[in-house]
Amino acid sequence: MKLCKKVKVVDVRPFGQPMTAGPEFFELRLENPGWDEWKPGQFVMLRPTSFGLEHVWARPFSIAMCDKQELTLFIQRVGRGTAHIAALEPGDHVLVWGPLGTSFVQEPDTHTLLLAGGVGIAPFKGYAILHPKRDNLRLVFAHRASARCYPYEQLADAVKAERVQEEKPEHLARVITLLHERISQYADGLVLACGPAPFLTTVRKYALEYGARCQLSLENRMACGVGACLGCVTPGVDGENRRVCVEGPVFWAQDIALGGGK
Amino acid sequence: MKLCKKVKVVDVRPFGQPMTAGPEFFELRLENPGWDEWKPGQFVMLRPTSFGLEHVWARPFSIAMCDKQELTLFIQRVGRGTAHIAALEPGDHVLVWGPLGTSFVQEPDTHTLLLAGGVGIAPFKGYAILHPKRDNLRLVFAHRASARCYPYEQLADAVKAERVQEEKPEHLARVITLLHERISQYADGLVLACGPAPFLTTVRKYALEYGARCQLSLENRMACGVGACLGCVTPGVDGENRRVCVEGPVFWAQDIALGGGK
Amino acid sequence: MMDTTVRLPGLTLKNPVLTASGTFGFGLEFEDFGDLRTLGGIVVKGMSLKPRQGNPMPRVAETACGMLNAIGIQNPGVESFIKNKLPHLPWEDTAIIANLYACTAEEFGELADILSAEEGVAALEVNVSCPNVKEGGAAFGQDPVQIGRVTEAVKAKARNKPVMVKLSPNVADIGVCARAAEAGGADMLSLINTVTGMAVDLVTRKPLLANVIGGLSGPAIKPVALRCVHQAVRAVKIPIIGLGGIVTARDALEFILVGAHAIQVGTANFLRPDAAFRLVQQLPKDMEIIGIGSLDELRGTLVLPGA
Amino acid sequence: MMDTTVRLPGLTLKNPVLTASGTFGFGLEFEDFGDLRTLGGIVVKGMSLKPRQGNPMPRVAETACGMLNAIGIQNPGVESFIKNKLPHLPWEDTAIIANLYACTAEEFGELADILSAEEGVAALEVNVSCPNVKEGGAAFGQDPVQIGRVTEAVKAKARNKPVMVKLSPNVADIGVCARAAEAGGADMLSLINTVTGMAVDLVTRKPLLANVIGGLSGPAIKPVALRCVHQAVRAVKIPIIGLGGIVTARDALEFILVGAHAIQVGTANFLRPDAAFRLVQQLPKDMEIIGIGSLDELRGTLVLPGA
Ligand SMILES: Cc1cc2nc3c(=O)[nH]c(=O)nc-3n(C[C@H](O)[C@H](O)[C@H](O)COP(=O)(O)OP(=O)(O)OC[C@H]3O[C@@H](n4cnc5c(N)ncnc54)[C@H](O)[C@@H]3O)c2cc1C
Ligand SMILES: Cc1cc2nc3c(=O)[nH]c(=O)nc-3n(C[C@H](O)[C@H](O)[C@H](O)COP(=O)(O)OP(=O)(O)OC[C@H]3O[C@@H](n4cnc5c(N)ncnc54)[C@H](O)[C@@H]3O)c2cc1C
Ligand SMILES: Cc1cc2nc3c(=O)[nH]c(=O)nc-3n(C[C@H](O)[C@H](O)[C@H](O)COP(=O)(O)O)c2cc1C
Ligand SMILES: Cc1cc2nc3c(=O)[nH]c(=O)nc-3n(C[C@H](O)[C@H](O)[C@H](O)COP(=O)(O)O)c2cc1C
Ligand code: FES
Ligand code: FES
Repeated sequence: MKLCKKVKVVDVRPFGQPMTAGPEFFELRLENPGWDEWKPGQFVMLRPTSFGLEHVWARPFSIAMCDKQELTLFIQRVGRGTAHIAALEPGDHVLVWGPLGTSFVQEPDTHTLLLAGGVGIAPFKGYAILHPKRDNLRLVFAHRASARCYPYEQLADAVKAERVQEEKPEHLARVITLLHERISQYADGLVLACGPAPFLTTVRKYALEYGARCQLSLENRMACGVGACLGCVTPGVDGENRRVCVEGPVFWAQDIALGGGK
Repeated sequence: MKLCKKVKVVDVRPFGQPMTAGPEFFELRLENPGWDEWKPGQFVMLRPTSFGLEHVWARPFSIAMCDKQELTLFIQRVGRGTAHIAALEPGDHVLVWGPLGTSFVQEPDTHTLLLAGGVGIAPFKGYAILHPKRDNLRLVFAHRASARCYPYEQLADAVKAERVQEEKPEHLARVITLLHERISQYADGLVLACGPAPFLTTVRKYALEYGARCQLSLENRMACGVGACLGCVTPGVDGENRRVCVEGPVFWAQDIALGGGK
Repeated sequence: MMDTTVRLPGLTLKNPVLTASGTFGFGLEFEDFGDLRTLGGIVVKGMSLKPRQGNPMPRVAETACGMLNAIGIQNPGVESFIKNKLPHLPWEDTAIIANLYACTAEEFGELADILSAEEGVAALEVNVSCPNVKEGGAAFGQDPVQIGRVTEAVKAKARNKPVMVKLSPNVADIGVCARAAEAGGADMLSLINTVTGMAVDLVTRKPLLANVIGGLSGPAIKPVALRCVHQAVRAVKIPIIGLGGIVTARDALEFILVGAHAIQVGTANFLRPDAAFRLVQQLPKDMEIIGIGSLDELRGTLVLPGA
Repeated sequence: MMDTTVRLPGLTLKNPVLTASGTFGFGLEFEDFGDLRTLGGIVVKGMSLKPRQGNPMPRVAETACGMLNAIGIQNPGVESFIKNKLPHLPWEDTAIIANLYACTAEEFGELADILSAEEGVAALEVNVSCPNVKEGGAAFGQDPVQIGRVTEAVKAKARNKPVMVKLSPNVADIGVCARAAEAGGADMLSLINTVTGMAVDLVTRKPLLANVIGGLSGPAIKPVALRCVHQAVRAVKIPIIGLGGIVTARDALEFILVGAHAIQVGTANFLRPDAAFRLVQQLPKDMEIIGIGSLDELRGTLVLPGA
């Protein structure tokens, strides 16, 4: 059961930056909207009051964690919409609907590789916390901004983790090499990835190559978040479009045809 | 010289109501935008950042007072624009341009009657403070909401003042009677009025009837505030339109033809 | 109790609030956010004879107080709708209106034939105005002669189901199009469909829609929609259903003031998924605030200058 | 130094930023807010042979991300412009463009004759598209034949002054109108004028404009404007000046990406009176950010799918 609720902002905590208004990377803590259940990989649509009529869409964000008290998101400010969100203050109200979409599989006894690109690390926070056998998890984190800008340390404390920074375009090769090497070691395991489209395309390629069972979480632009507008679709390998907000955001790598469109 | 400046909100002080966010009547105190001079009756265009692109117009407000430190406005929340303004907090930034338009004449030795309807009391605060012979001033204040919602007491401390409340439509007659009576006593004085259009129409009628020299401050809808859009005009008695933002907002009563349009 | 019933030719709505085609899926997507049976009606996603995958991605973009879309009528086809969607919809309680999309008058007739045989379909809305798809809609919607022909073709096969023709605002004279649909036998009109628009990305130097051009919707176009409804109301005698940028109950009442019989909620469903349900709840309250006891007291009472 | 010069037929602008007619008065109203000489040009308020008082009040209304106006070309008449405004404008430094409004081709010719004799007038913009005034503009702007005739009439009397025809978006096919103006001899086109719209007040039950219908402008219509410029660029060979909803330098660059040679800033002048001056300042900075050294590197480089 999805809920659409007005909830209070508990805190806006910038990551790795001074506590100024409008941070670039931040954790947004909200009152729990009263959900019965949720699963890591699912997302919410979020709309601050300050959107007014100027922004007709809410914005989708992965659920980083949700407990009885609080729903936590991890957000990077990239444009006008996330700028409004970054300017939120405790006590402000936002509209949230969710939990939405599919989630990452959890197989406690399978060796599971978590591949996160940038803010794509968000869903893995809850995934790691809620996983019954964390020893079976390993995180690879590829990032551009300083690692302190992301909740990487929190995760590195919980699971085996390594990271690779892509400060310049030349560093891309080492990201790809690391992805290749790790995925090759998980041919009989589970590979779960979340990050920008080119990152996912690379992961998919190696996963299919090594026959690893692999799930990808996509981040297409969304208008409704509930399957109504058909604006977020991604083509399946069968040529049929899949709605990322309902049939995804988490897909089995072999089901979808990545690389087309933006 | 008019200036367009981003200034800081010093305070938002509700009148006669609990100190809650989004009050209906409030005093807005801003940093002085760095003006050389201004005159009571002039106004500013004000635009809070939160207007974004949704509101393409700033909003006009009479200058209640301006000293070296601060510019003070007195505002009633009536719609979406003033709701944004009512939600301002100290430290927020607003864009202000002014001082704009014409001002009320000041003739220290002439008996001067100030007629204020509702928030039309705003310009008379500065007028009274800056007047060298306050004994020559008399204020009549007609209002709907409780007198505590307006800066009436402040003014009543400074000049001879009386007020009449129009709580119900039936009370309109007593407002009109009082206006009639007072204006008739100022046939050889000066009558200055600011308030809603019907209020000004009544004032104009009696002022012309008794031959009192009379100025009226109009509150037409404004897009630009600087004389460019021709959206704020009011017809003169000669049939030629006058821009309220440049040739007004303060007009000599005999020059303009009130009563047409909204 | 406020009376919000709307009586249209062959169609009675419990309230004037319909959801607009393409913005409310098949209705079922919104079941968690409100009771579908409280809506006056649901206009489902545009459908064609055969399934369509629609246009390439990206096909939506946000703009100031609005959005562009070039979905290209992705839909599972009319048969799948009848088999997989209609049975799950509360059609006994709420008017389910099918939105027909085709590229020829003949195909429109075929669609009407299939859909009008369904008990669960309360009315047919004819999309002659989709500006997104090069092969069809646009041409129809901008040409009064084609509008007339398509309307006739649909009416000929519509059995007892009322037919509503949906007009495009991308014309020089909406009155001419409205009269063409009326002359073709339309029972009512709905307007407006989206306004043709475009957006670009300075960095990639590409259009934000793969289709380049798309349809603008949302609050940005409300003034255009009100103007079109105003003009159409004066051009024809049949009832008009107004849409375009409606978010609040007050917006809805503005369209009724201008003369609309009912309204549709489109892009507002993206602002929040309970938008249409909330509008239904708020409507009687706002009617009370403006002092009317029924929609008839308001409908078309716009006071024109000099009148 | 970033090169922002724009070379147009018979007209060189130091930068592509003009102010749009009716939104910047006669320029002098903005002297306190910036140096008029920094602007690429100023298109002054529309003017007619005789003074006009314009439409009754109210004649402006704010809408979502936009506004409606039905000013009705209030202006002091062409003679008064020449005598009382032009001498005070910095026409040696900044292109002063006269905006012509008339109701017949003959009157347009007369206006052109008078204005083209003035050294201080750099170009003529022909307003065939004003949707506000019943007696003229609308009919012209929606009829390609009339657009052609008016253009010819103005060109015949324009001496050496370049003529720019301003097109209305309220047509089914802007390309046809663009070609009509080109065929009539226009040196360039400017588009778009406002989109016809309407707003009402639920409480008074009156239209918000005394004229009932007005012209929609501002960010709300930017997608419509970009689409029209895109279509016009493909329809004609003459340069196009884009406008409609431009607020920021990035907005301006979007129009140039789509193929415009220069742009005009309209409603943004109401958002803040220094908007046009700020846009001029910001333009080279944003050009640097997106990595171009001149506008020519960007102009018309929009990458279309499949191209
Ligand atoms: C299922 C899902 C989960 C997501 N989870 C997170 C998360 O946990 N944390 C986080 O910071 N972000 C997440 N995103 C991305 C986030 O939704 C976008 O960054 C945000 O919507 C941008 O809004 P904006 O108005 O600031 O950007 P805009 O001004 O709209 O755009 C700025 C730039 O961002 C790009 N952009 C816009 N929307 C998206 C989008 N949906 N995906 C990718 N790029 C986009 C635009 O093309 C443009 O280049 C997620 C997206 C999806 C679909
Ligand atoms: C020169 C001048 C000085 C003013 N001084 C003050 C002042 O000192 N304090 C103060 O509170 N207000 C003042 N006003 C009025 C103030 O500008 C409006 O109340 C405000 O613009 C309304 O904005 P809104 O978005 O909240 O209302 P909207 O949502 O735009 O409208 C709400 C209601 O207010 C009406 N309205 C809108 N604009 C105006 C307007 N300009 N004048 C009258 N009614 C309007 C509308 O018709 C509508 O009924 C002044 C106006 C002018 C022109
Ligand atoms: C994403 C999207 C998809 C749409 N699909 C259809 C459709 O399939 N058939 C149709 O007739 N109209 C379609 N429309 C147009 C809407 O029904 C409506 O006419 C338009 O959006 C204006 O209303 P609004 O401003 O309230 O959204 C679509 C609109 C949007 C935004
Ligand atoms: C108040 C106002 C007055 C206008 N007057 C004229 C005019 O006299 N002549 C003209 O050609 N266009 C006129 N326009 C149209 C603008 O020049 C411009 O084409 C339109 O507003 C779209 O641009 P924008 O969205 O940047 O404002 C006027 C627009 C406004 C808002
Ligand atoms: S975002 Fe609307 S269908 Fe996915
Ligand atoms: S508000 Fe624009 S001319 Fe007065």
